[in-house]
Amino acid sequence: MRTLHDDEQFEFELLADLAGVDTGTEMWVVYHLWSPRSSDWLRVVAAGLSREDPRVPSVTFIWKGAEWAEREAYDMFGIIFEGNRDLRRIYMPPDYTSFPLRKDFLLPDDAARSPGEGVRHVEQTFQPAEQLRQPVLRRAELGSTMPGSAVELEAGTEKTP
Amino acid sequence: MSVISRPWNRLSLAGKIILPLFLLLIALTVLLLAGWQLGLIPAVIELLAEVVRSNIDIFRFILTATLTLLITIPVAFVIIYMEMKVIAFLAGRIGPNRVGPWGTLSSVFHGFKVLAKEDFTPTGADAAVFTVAPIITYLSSVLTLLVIPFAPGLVGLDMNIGLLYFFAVSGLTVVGLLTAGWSSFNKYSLLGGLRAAAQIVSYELPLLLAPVGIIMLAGTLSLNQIVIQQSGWFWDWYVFQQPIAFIVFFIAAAAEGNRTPFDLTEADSEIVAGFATEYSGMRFGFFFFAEYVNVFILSALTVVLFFGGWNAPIDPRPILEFFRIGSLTPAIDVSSMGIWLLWVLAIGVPLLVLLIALPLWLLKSGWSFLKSLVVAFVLFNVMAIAAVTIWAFLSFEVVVGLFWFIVKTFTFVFIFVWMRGTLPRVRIDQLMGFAWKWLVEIALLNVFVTAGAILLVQELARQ
Amino acid sequence: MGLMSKVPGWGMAMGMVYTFKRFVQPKVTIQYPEERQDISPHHRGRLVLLYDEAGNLKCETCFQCAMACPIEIIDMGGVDTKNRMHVHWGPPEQYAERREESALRRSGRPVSDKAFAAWLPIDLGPLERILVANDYDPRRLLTVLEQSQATYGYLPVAALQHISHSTGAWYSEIYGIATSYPHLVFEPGRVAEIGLCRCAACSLAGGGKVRDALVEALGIDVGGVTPDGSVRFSAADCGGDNGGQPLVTLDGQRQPGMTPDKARDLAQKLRAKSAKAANA
Amino acid sequence: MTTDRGTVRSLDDPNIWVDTPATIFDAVPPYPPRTEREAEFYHLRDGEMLLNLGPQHPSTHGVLRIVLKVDGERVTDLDPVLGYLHRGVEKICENGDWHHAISNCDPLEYVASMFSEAMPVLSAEKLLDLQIPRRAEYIRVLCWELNRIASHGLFIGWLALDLGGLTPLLYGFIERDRIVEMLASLTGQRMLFNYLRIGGVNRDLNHDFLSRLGDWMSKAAVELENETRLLNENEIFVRRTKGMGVLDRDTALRLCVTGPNLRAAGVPYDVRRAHPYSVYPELDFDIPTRDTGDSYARYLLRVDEIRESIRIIDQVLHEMPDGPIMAKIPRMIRIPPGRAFISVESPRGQYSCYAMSDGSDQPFRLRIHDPSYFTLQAVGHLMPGNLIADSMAIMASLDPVMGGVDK
Repeated sequence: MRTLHDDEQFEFELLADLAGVDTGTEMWVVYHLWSPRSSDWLRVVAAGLSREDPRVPSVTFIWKGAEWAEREAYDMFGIIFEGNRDLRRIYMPPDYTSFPLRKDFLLPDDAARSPGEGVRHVEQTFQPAEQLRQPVLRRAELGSTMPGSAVELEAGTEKTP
Repeated sequence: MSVISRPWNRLSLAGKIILPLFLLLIALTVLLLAGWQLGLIPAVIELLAEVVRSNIDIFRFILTATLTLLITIPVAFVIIYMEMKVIAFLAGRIGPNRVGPWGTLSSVFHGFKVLAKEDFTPTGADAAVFTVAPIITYLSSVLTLLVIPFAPGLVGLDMNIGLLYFFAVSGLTVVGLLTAGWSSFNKYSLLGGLRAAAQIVSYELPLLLAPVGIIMLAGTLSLNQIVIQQSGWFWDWYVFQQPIAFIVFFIAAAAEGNRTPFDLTEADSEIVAGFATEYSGMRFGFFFFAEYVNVFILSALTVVLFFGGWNAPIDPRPILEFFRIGSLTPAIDVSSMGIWLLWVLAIGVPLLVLLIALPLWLLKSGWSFLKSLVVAFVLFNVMAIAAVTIWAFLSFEVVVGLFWFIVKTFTFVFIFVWMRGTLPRVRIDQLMGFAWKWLVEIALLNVFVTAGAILLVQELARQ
Repeated sequence: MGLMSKVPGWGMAMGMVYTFKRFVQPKVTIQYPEERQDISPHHRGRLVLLYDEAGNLKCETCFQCAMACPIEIIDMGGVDTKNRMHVHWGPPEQYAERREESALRRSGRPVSDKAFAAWLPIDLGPLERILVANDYDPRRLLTVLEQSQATYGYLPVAALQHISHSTGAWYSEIYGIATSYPHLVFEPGRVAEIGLCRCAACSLAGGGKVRDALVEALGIDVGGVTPDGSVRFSAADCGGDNGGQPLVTLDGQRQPGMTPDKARDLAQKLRAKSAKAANA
Repeated sequence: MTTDRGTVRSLDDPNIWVDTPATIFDAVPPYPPRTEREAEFYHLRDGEMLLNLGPQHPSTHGVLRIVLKVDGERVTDLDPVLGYLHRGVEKICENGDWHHAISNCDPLEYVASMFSEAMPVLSAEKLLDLQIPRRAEYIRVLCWELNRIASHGLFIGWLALDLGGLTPLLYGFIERDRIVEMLASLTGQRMLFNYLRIGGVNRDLNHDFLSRLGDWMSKAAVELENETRLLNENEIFVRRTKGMGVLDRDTALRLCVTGPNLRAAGVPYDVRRAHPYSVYPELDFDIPTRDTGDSYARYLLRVDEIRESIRIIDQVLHEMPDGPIMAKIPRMIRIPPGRAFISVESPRGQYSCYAMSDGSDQPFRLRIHDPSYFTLQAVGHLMPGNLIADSMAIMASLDPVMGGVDK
């Protein structure tokens, strides 16, 4: 990818599209590259990704704009892009575990059943460095100087999903 | 007890209200009659009159204060309606025209709507401060009306430190906005409140410095005197002697009243509704009215300081001498007519109405006689009112003054609203920069220039 | 113009002048009820049923449009060509109906869980025979419901849905009819019924206290069924001759001398009996 | 009635206590941070505050929630939260046949829906490699350009509104209403046209449309001048937008921003010229570019683009051939299996679609690339460092449409 981008001979500076595709048997990631000067374009297909654990190196180091496209591919297909700093769900609610655009995704039963049953649970566990881990200040701890509002909120306990 | 309680809860809600009131009424009349007989009531009235006579000016202040409070309501309604209409016309649409003729009642119904809406206090809000904030803002902008001279005799309290009182009281609005912003426990309103404080404080300075030139020229702080000194033709007004001060004052006034292009405090595209985000119902109504009363007061002050308050642009007296017309006030002394007045009212009015009705009925064949009578009566009323106003205009000095004052003030209100319709909003740091880097310097420069000019004039006068 | 535009306020002034020009120009608002906008004849905004020259409706409910609609918003009902059977296309009522099986629960009336055993597969043979006997006629719903209650002992949800599907009557119609007749029951098994008379005489005689005791014991108010479907609490009527005591009936028989705590024991006994029967 | 408890009695069931909104809707998510970026964002240094530019904020163009990390008035970091308008259009298109896809793609870019409607149409035609009649091509270009003018007119209104000016928005809407009413007389709908068909267009030009187009064209240029005179030299507007949200050439390319925002950064890249489709090669129009790349440049560029579009409409009207408007295709089309990537120059950038067909009448995969998606991402990189007031101006100048972002 880097050669395509930087090499003057190719000069594909513009990432037109980054699409995830589920072909029933395997997963693809399809990149379309355009060069702003000439009118030729290129389609790069990263095929053959296994359906259980589709992993692809991320292109955010070249195109910073691909970050969200990869987030969407992860959200819809579960394709994990190594190197993408911010790979979380972009459309679906954070505690949604199934991947809607996969071929084996059945809309009626997923909508009815509570999330997570029957579809492999892909959750990226990320343990931030220690100093980032200190509990986030909740409203009660803000030292509410308001005498009137005795808001008895449980202090600082995070509700895990 | 069950006998009384049973029919009570069967009473409808309205019944529950009217029944006790009715009983109260009866009790009061009985009390009044008894008192009257025993000579108690006249004594009480006498006592009251005595108290009032002893400290007259306190009662005068209370009277004027309540009067100004009452005046602001219709003034605010008129300005709200005017703003809605003018912005609509600027934008190529018609604006409210459904409620009342040409939509005039729409602002009145805004008032009712604001009264009817639920007055909600958000959970975390500090209730006491939350309630007091709008009151401070409203009062501080309304109390300044006391000092403004509407017409020759018509001024609340002609303090000799009028201008100082004006700025002192209008400085209170900052307190109201800040407390509103802080107490409604909402990040947006906090931002709004802080912006309001920063903006108004930093524009207070040019607002105060601009009239200093006029004070030097006029020599007094009392607004009444300032207006009197501007009497005569329109070139006697201070705006021609202090043009720069006028421009600075006008811009600072726009910022003071949170009007575009400086309406940062409730910039709806950035911080939802600024300090008034969490307010609803009558509390929001106070903010809503305070803003429009502020516009009225600031334009009134501009008119008083720079455009000669209630002085007419042309001085009628020399023209009258030229045409040798005596004093114009027709001397119909109504009170001396005595019985004739009764006759005029009893017969004259129906006669006139009939007089108008006949041609209508004859010409308009389609109309029944009753309909033409009704139309005639309406026409008669219109003519009568016109006659009375013209008569009042000619005979009383106050009416003339009031007319010119209203005309001038509403041209300035129109300009404020016109600016609101056209100009985009200024960013907070540009706003502050503009105030400190430009306005304050120009105002100071103007003060020195005026001082120099006055000394120069005195020097020339002495030679 | 180049020079003048250097003056700081000039751009804004020109803007103000332009808005003032618009201030005096004619306005574009169209007063809707009085003036109407000239909508072009080709506007597809209005779904209009066409009539042919003879005056009868061109649409013969062939459902072409409903089938082709990509977002399935066309919900059509009508009578078939031979004017015999009511036909119906589209999701039964709105989307909400489709998710919530029973209109009864959606209607907000407290109903016992047993009534919602989702799609207990009952054999529809006898129901089919009843429907044929009534010629799938939605106008004879009441007879169909009574006959099906006679055969199944109660009105299972699956039966109601089959009736709705075959006769074309909507869910809410069927539930409306079924719930308005007291003898049509949704809960399988014997449902004990406690009746309490609420007339002025009974209330004065202490009926209010008995009612509170029963409500607290059964957990439901008058006209409801306990969640486990064992007891129904209905309103009875003594017709005035209650002999100084509030009238309480158990499955129709009068229970003399009913005091609040006696009523509570009765209710608890009934619930216990049905609970025993349930897990037996 | 002020409830000092954090919870209130719920309406449906009295004995359930529900958190009051003030306690639920907090900018800090209840779950632990999942990625490094999220942890770093939600870690507040002193003096900073999380501000929720909530889903129903007056100046987000559609339903978008941005969590701003604000230090006083200055925005230090921001994290847009999407998904409030997500309807799963791609999934629905896969379940319906190709004709359904057209009306499903309409609300994607609802401000200029003729472009998002062209996605399934052009990709199907490319897969079928169908030659559609020239008159249909010309009508399509006409509709595209009209839609572009309407969308840019609205953009000017929104930008002015976000900066506080009230009337430019209404002038923009008056202008847009004339065009939209004209398109309604042609296509039947005011906003979501559903007018293009695979192989041509739905209905031919009619007299009503042409008469309205005639009198609109006569005073189009004059209207445009008036419209922009209000804003072009306005000191406050200029000071608020010049030098704001500068997007220079290579950051724009790295952020995959396309369309007017890229051209404002100095890259003369327009899909109509770079990858010509339908009859654009035969029309002569030039691509306006600016090189400063700030909000003011983007505003001026879109005004120039309106002028270009008016020129294009002129040429299209003069050279409109007559003939059929629909190619002959079977009623139930089976798209031959294959993959096609087509793109269109929409008012917000390169609107492209990667369509795969497996031979059945339903599209196998219809990946829609929406320019506003990447513009919104660029907003994420431009805003830190400016004031809150400016963040609105920058977002308005980049002009994302939420329908396309939350497909």
